[in-house]
Amino acid sequence: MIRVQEHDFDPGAEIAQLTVGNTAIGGVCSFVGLVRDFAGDGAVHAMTLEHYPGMTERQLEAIAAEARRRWPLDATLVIHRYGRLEPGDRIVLVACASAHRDAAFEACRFLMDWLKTKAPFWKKEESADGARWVEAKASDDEATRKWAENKDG
Amino acid sequence: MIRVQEHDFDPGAEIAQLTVGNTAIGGVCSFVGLVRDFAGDGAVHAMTLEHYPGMTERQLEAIAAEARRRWPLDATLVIHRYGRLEPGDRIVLVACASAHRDAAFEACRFLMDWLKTKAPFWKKEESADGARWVEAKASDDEATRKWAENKDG
Amino acid sequence: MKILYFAWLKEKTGVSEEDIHLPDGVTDVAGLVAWMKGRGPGFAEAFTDEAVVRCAVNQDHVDGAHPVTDRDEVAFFPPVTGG
Amino acid sequence: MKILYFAWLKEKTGVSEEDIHLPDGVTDVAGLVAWMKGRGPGFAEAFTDEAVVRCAVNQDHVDGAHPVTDRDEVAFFPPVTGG
Repeated sequence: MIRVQEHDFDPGAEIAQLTVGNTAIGGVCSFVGLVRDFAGDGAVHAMTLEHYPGMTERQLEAIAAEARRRWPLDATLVIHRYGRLEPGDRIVLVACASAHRDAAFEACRFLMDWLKTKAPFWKKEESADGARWVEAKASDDEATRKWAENKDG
Repeated sequence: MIRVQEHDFDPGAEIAQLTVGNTAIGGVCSFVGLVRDFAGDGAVHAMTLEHYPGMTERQLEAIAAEARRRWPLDATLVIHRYGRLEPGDRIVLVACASAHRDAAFEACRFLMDWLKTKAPFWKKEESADGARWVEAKASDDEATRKWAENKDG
Repeated sequence: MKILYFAWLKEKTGVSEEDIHLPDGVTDVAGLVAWMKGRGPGFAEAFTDEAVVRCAVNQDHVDGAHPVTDRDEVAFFPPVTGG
Repeated sequence: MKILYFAWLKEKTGVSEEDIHLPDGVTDVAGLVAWMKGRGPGFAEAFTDEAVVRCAVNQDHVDGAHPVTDRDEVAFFPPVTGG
């Protein structure tokens, strides 16, 4: 399931919901992304995430489907927030349920790497110097490229 | 933090508690292990986990400390249940918080691989044929060996 | 056609969403960008560095050679920075 | 010394925990295992296949050559199967 929303979410309730009624699931790997109080060289007071409604959901659906093709997953969940967020706030939850823990771990990491680089979100950070739009990072692009190279692996 | 307990736990509350007051944390990778309704070739109705009180906690503390040495982690949490558990029940929660998602993912997977093979738990499975003690699996030993080989990596 | 602008492209053009008629002579994304530059100082500044302006047509990423028609939804935005 | 048994070693010996005096002539884990085999049918069966019996002394995994004293906590158990 995919959700793009402004309000917060409850990771425990979401993870529990994911496995209800399916006792073939051996485990759920999840990642909760939080707003950090720093970025690169400076302190961050807040950030605002803007997105392209419609295109975001389509792309998240597509990448979740790709994860389900690559790994034997019983369920996938991606929740991504937009709007203004402060340090410590939750931004994103990815959870993958599988009979096998390797599949759950790898799929969750694949989805997080993709989200950090390819999802149509734009980030504006507020610091003591004011607000500025963040530029795309090369290191994140590399993480995504790694998965592209392993496409047949 | 390490806890070995008979009663259930609340993954969402535990994950949230792990990051309270630390806004340098970028994310928490967690894994919730569940009792599956099958093992190998047959259906499992329930299982009982026995452990060595005292030694279990010492070993879990040691492996969590090892994870903190290997990766830049802000917090680690391992909760492991013992006693009789049925399909769908939670067995284990591992959560690793870090400024960096790679560190959180790798440390969490390292701890889970270790727990599945090295933690002093013994598992008795109940099936239609009665109850039997599970034997150690070679594939899990391999997962742990992989980490030993990467000790300097 | 519907045009959407995101992030600093929205701020520089001062527009988040608009409906326009396909300008005369424009058949592809590159032509639309060239036309945008002539709409005023805000648009000229927003589209100055074409290397960093990304485009989606009907919610798919496209390059400058991609055709555009009067029924398309076209979006301009900087490279995504993720969540 | 305190002796603990886990899993099927507990079931076969019928004992989960006991306090015994270090038997005469026993100085290491291998000696203790040999002595265990002579305690009766349940113990003999539990310790038949020495290759699958693991031992911890004072909560550290040890092999047969590890010394044992009257003040030790010694545990016998099968290979762990994890959580």
